[in-house]
Amino acid sequence: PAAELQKASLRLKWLPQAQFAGFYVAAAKGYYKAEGIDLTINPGGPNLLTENLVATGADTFGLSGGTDSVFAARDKGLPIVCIGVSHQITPFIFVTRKDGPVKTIQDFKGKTVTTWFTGANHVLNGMLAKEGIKPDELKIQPQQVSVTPFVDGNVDVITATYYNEFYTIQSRMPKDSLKTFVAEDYGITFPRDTLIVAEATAKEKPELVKAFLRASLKGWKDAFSDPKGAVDTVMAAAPTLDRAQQEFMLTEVKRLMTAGAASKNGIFWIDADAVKTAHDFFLKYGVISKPLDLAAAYDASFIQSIPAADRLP
Amino acid sequence: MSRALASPSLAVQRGILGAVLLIACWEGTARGLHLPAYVLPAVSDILVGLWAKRAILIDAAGYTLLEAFAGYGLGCLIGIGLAVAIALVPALRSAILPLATAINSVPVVGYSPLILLWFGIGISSKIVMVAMAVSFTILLSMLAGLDRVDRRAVDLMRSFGASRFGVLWRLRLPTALPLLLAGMRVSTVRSVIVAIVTEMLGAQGGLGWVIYQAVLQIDFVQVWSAIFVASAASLAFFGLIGFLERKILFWT
Amino acid sequence: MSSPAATSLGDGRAAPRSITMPDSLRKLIRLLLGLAIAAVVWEGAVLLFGIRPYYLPRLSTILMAMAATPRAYVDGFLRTLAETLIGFASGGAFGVFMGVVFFRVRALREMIFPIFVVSQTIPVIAFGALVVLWFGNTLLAKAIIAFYLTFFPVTVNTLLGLDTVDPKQVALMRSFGASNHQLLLRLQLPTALPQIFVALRLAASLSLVGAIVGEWFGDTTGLGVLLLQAMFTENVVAIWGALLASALLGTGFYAVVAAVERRLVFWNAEQ
Amino acid sequence: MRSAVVCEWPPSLYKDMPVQAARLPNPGPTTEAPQAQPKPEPLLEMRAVSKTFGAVAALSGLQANIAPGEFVTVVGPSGCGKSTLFNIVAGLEEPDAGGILRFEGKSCHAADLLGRVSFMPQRDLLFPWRNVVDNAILALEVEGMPRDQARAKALKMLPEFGLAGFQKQYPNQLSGGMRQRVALMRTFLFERDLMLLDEPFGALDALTRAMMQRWLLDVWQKYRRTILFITHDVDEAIFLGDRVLVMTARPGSVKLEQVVDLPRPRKPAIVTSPEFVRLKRTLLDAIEEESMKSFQSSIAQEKSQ
Amino acid sequence: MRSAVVCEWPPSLYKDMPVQAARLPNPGPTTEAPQAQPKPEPLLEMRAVSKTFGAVAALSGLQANIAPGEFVTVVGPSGCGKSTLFNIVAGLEEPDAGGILRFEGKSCHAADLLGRVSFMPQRDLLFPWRNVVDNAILALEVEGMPRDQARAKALKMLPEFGLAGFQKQYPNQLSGGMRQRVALMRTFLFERDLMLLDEPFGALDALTRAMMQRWLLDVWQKYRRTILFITHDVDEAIFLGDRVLVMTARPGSVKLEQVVDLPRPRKPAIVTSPEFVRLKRTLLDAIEEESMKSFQSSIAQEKSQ
Ligand SMILES: Nc1ncnc2c1ncn2[C@@H]1O[C@H](COP(=O)(O)OP(=O)(O)OP(=O)(O)O)[C@@H](O)[C@H]1O
Ligand SMILES: Nc1ncnc2c1ncn2[C@@H]1O[C@H](COP(=O)(O)OP(=O)(O)OP(=O)(O)O)[C@@H](O)[C@H]1O
Ligand SMILES: [Mg+2]
Ligand SMILES: [Mg+2]
Repeated sequence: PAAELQKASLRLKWLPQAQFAGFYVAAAKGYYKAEGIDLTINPGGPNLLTENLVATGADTFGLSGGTDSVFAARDKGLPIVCIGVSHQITPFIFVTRKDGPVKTIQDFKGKTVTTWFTGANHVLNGMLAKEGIKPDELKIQPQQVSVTPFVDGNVDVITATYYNEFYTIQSRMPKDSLKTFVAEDYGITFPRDTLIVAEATAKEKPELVKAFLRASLKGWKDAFSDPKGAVDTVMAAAPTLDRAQQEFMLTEVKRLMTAGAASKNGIFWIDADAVKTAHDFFLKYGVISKPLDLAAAYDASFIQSIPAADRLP
Repeated sequence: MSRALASPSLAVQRGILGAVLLIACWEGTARGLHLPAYVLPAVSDILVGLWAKRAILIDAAGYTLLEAFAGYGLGCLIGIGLAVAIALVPALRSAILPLATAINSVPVVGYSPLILLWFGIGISSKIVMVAMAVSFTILLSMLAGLDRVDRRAVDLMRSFGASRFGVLWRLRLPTALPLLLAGMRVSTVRSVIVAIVTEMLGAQGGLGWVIYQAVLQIDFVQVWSAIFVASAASLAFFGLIGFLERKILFWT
Repeated sequence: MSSPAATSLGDGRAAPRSITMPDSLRKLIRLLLGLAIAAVVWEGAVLLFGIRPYYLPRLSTILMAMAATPRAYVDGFLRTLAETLIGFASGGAFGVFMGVVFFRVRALREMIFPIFVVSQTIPVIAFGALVVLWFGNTLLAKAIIAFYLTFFPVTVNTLLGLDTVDPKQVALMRSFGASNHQLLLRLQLPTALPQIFVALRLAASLSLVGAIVGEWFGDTTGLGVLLLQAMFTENVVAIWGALLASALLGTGFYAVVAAVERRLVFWNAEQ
Repeated sequence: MRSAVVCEWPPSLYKDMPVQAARLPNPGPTTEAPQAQPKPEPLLEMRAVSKTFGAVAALSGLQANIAPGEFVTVVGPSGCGKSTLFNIVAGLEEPDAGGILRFEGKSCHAADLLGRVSFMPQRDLLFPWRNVVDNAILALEVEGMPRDQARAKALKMLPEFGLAGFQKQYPNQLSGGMRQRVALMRTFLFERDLMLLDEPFGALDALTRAMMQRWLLDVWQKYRRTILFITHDVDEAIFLGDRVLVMTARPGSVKLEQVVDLPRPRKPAIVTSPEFVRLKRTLLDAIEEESMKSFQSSIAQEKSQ
Repeated sequence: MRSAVVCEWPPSLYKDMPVQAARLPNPGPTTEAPQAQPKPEPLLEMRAVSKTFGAVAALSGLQANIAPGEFVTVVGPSGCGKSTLFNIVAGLEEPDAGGILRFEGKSCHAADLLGRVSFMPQRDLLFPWRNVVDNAILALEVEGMPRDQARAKALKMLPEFGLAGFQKQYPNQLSGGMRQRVALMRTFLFERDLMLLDEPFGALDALTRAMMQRWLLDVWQKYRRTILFITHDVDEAIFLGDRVLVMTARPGSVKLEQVVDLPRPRKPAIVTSPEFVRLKRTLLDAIEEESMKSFQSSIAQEKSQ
């Protein structure tokens, strides 16, 4: 009965799109209600920080930037805990023209590279560091909302997410004219799209957190098994989206969410090794000021408490 | 607005009293309720942060003001130019005015996606946005000023044998100045805000960019420091044009 | 006085009673004709000059895209309209109220008015996140941003308008034995009304800006959401769709405020 | 109806015939020729009235009596304090300490006079958002009379003021003369024994003005209110007044009280009659002496700025 | 310097003595009393001049001649087309086809007169951003004279216009009478044979106005330009003019041409002289007949709106 439903909200990191399909499917199919949660999905936006909204209690759950933003928030003393990781591998890739001057990462030197300073820059820095290149050896610029400068040849290397910009680029340039650089090829993984709750929630309402995870998992599994239906659900929330792009997005997101440790342990798995590697890297490059208590920041107990069968895609 | 600000010393004292009370309330709330910085930092913390990051903030303010000035200048030129063109060739009025009104009926921020896509996230998109925001106000105030001219004064000039251009130069432009300058004064604050708002959607520098970065780094003291600087920059710009206005319009 | 002036969107600033039916009809026809010409020019220019759809899509493409998902635009339009109206109404009322308070109590005016001025130099978007933090993802949060942008010009103009009251008229009223209350209602507010409406017309545009910007802070429906979404998926057609919708909202709201002004401030028309 | 009004107005301005008091019931006192009767107790008495604004002495030791039903005109150089005098009598300003003000036989403060005299300022000061009737009933509304009742009362008076059929017009649709008549009607409707008219025709052109003067005499002769009337125009002062007060240059006081012993009703042609011209000569001499003073002092002041 | 000016101005208004023509060289024609000599060829001739604005006929078949050096005043009811007449003579409006306009003996279009007569509109229309001198030289600047030269010329004329020492003042620092003198100076500096003054003193109070009238006669007597002068005030028309044109109600034409055979220089006291009063009577009768017409037609029009 409705009276027993517990009110809660999920703050996304961006506006409704297939990147968040599982949550929308779970809500549409009543999985949250079945778990006793009356969930409101709040989209994000530019200049909104999920960590902040969750820490202050404005929202119960959050799908925030990634491991990097969780570290930064903990470093600043925001009382949040990560309860699951969505994208197991780095969603960013660096794209260049096949027939262009950049053949290897060493060729980045002296070239114009654009990237976002919202997390992707750390990936770039990490890859450069592995290759022994200093950031000031190339021209790193903030990246536009548009891929046009790259398409027009004014930029040598551009940052893209597998699921969004890469699609736009491919739709405006011949597919086989592109060459990509992938972080994992350089031994780096920055898991992103982290699920977070306030410390107080984790401590006082563990059942709520588990219920939320259970329902979300069901939603995502449904989304993966019926992508067309899932895109329908998303587009009901945001009807002006481009269907083909959303279907592409869901395919890519599925790949990111089920890659790596998730293939064995299931969706939202927290890969402690990957987290530790990322933490050490951020510490080394001064993104965070001091070592963090990783066990406190990443609480895998909630996701682990769910039977493996329910987690596996 | 300027009249309300430029009052005798009792008014100034009261103004200072008001400001002090506001700051005291803010400081008291933040400290008394132990609000974390990400909810509301104390004024003293903001000022300390401002001082610590002054180099960055001054750079950013310079960048933003550059955009605002350039866009403001461009917007004024466009607005004045169109108004003068309409004054010299009245047939243009029915062509330009409806178009300008239609363009202006969409809030400026609505254009930001298009402008960012067309002009990139560099300085040019900010300049274009500011120019768009400013030019319409200037066009309207300049036109109102030019139209305000006394018909009889125009007749007087014509009776002296003055040409259309002579009437414009010696009579209509000076007549339009008070309204034009009032429009220019109001547009100053707007130009800075539009520059900052556009920066937040994508930029390579400036106060909006600093605010955006600070939000991502969860550095709310810096967010507020940048807001303080933005506010001070706007006030300075406003004051500058207000000062010029009083200098130029000695006769009013 | 009999025929409602609200039907005319044109620039006729004549007193309402002079608007006859054929007159407003002619204006409507002229308006529609103007729109039709603009549409043809748009469509023709894109085809003729081969403008890349990335810069300017054909009008028909945009309209078709809008027609494909009418609900999104209708819902967005209504939601933004609601936020705009709430912000406008509350901002307007508060603005007039503060104007009267500042006019009556000089000390308050001198203490608080400068703070109002400074507050207007703060870019809304900078503390939009705070508003969401404090008021959540509600309609109220957007309306508050619209309110914030709206009240100040109204306060300033109310004050300006009240300041222009002729002391001779005040003396006349006092010689009739009028109380302060009668003075305010029968003389001062009516005198300030033209100025107040100048600000309200401005506020009509500003409250829409506030609503759209407010929607950038994590909202589900609204023209601002449509704009933002289109921008970050580089969907130029959708950007233009949202732009056209907000143009319609902006122009329509402005026209309504202007029509109300013509009706209420009829005496100012011929001066 | 409409064409009838055109004939009715102006009723007798150019016919030079006596006003027929029988045409409408006469609500005012019925004294037919106040200057011919023994003077009753003054309605308004001022003695040693002075008024200083900061460093500027506007009035100094002014003394004057106004009898009930009298039409007194006031002339004097610009800036001599005429409006200040009116503001005091209307209750808007207090005179300096020491001045004595008696109204209806009782000594009083200026503020006591608020709402007790009907005051018409120099400009018509009509409210542009009120139509003719609503402007006329402004004072009645302030007094608290219900609108309907006030309107009914005003409507009855419209024809006399040459405004029949114009009740729904707004001020911006009226000519200067008509606006002035609306303002006068507003003053008349505020039924007080003393009316103060501060250059009511100053803004009108000379011809409209002449017509309004004759019409005012016409109306006054019917209602017989006491009128104190400021003007710059000597012809106007003589043509209208029972008595002309000439004021000195600033600080103002009464320089000359000239009784105008021209018979009433006065015809327009009277302005070229020998008695009129003689009075005009006397007054012009007095005024010129004063205005020369104030003119030179103002030039000296301008130069020293 | 400064106190000297106070004595110099007003130079002879109250002294009733003849103007000493020797005081300054006289640049105008030297005819001493134009109306006494055989009439020279007219400077301006108008025949059958009409002007229609849409449905409104402002002028209809107007005919008049103005002799060189003559001071002609024009009176007529409000709205009878006086300003329209001036606009035509100033070249600002073309008369309807059929009207004949001759200036300096040559037939011409109205537009040909642009820049050939000096025109002073009713209000002073000083530019608030120009000081006294720069306002005065406006017309010279438009003509193309270098500023320095124009200023030097204007500075020499200041004392005569009672403006010595005021050259740097801005209009908002001047009294109404002074502003009017600056406007007159601007008109005088635009040296054309014919001057058109459209109610130049209409906005002044009666006393300042009287002073300005006498001063204008003084200046005119020295420069002897031809003047066409509109006024509402019959006293003013007689006091100033060699000839008074009374216009009919709209559509305007000349109803009466009254030669004023009063000797010059005229003293202020002349307004009460029997000849003056006789002229006034004649003119008033003519005007009243006309203004009655225009008044009634305007009421009829207002009613029919
Ligand atoms: N409230 C005031 N404060 C200061 N000075 C004042 C005030 N009211 C009037 N005065 C001064 O008092 C003098 C007399 O003014 P007042 O208006 O009574 O003159 P007036 O005779 O009515 O002049 P006018 O004929 O021009 O209307 C003037 O010098 C004026 O500047
Ligand atoms: N440009 C115009 N368009 C239409 N009608 C006009 C125009 N100029 C003047 N009129 C009309 O022509 C008539 C004469 O106007 P004009 O200004 O010449 O009168 P006037 O004698 O100068 O009046 P006043 O004494 O009030 O100044 C008026 O009825 C006026 O409304
Ligand atoms: Mg006065
Ligand atoms: Mg005129």
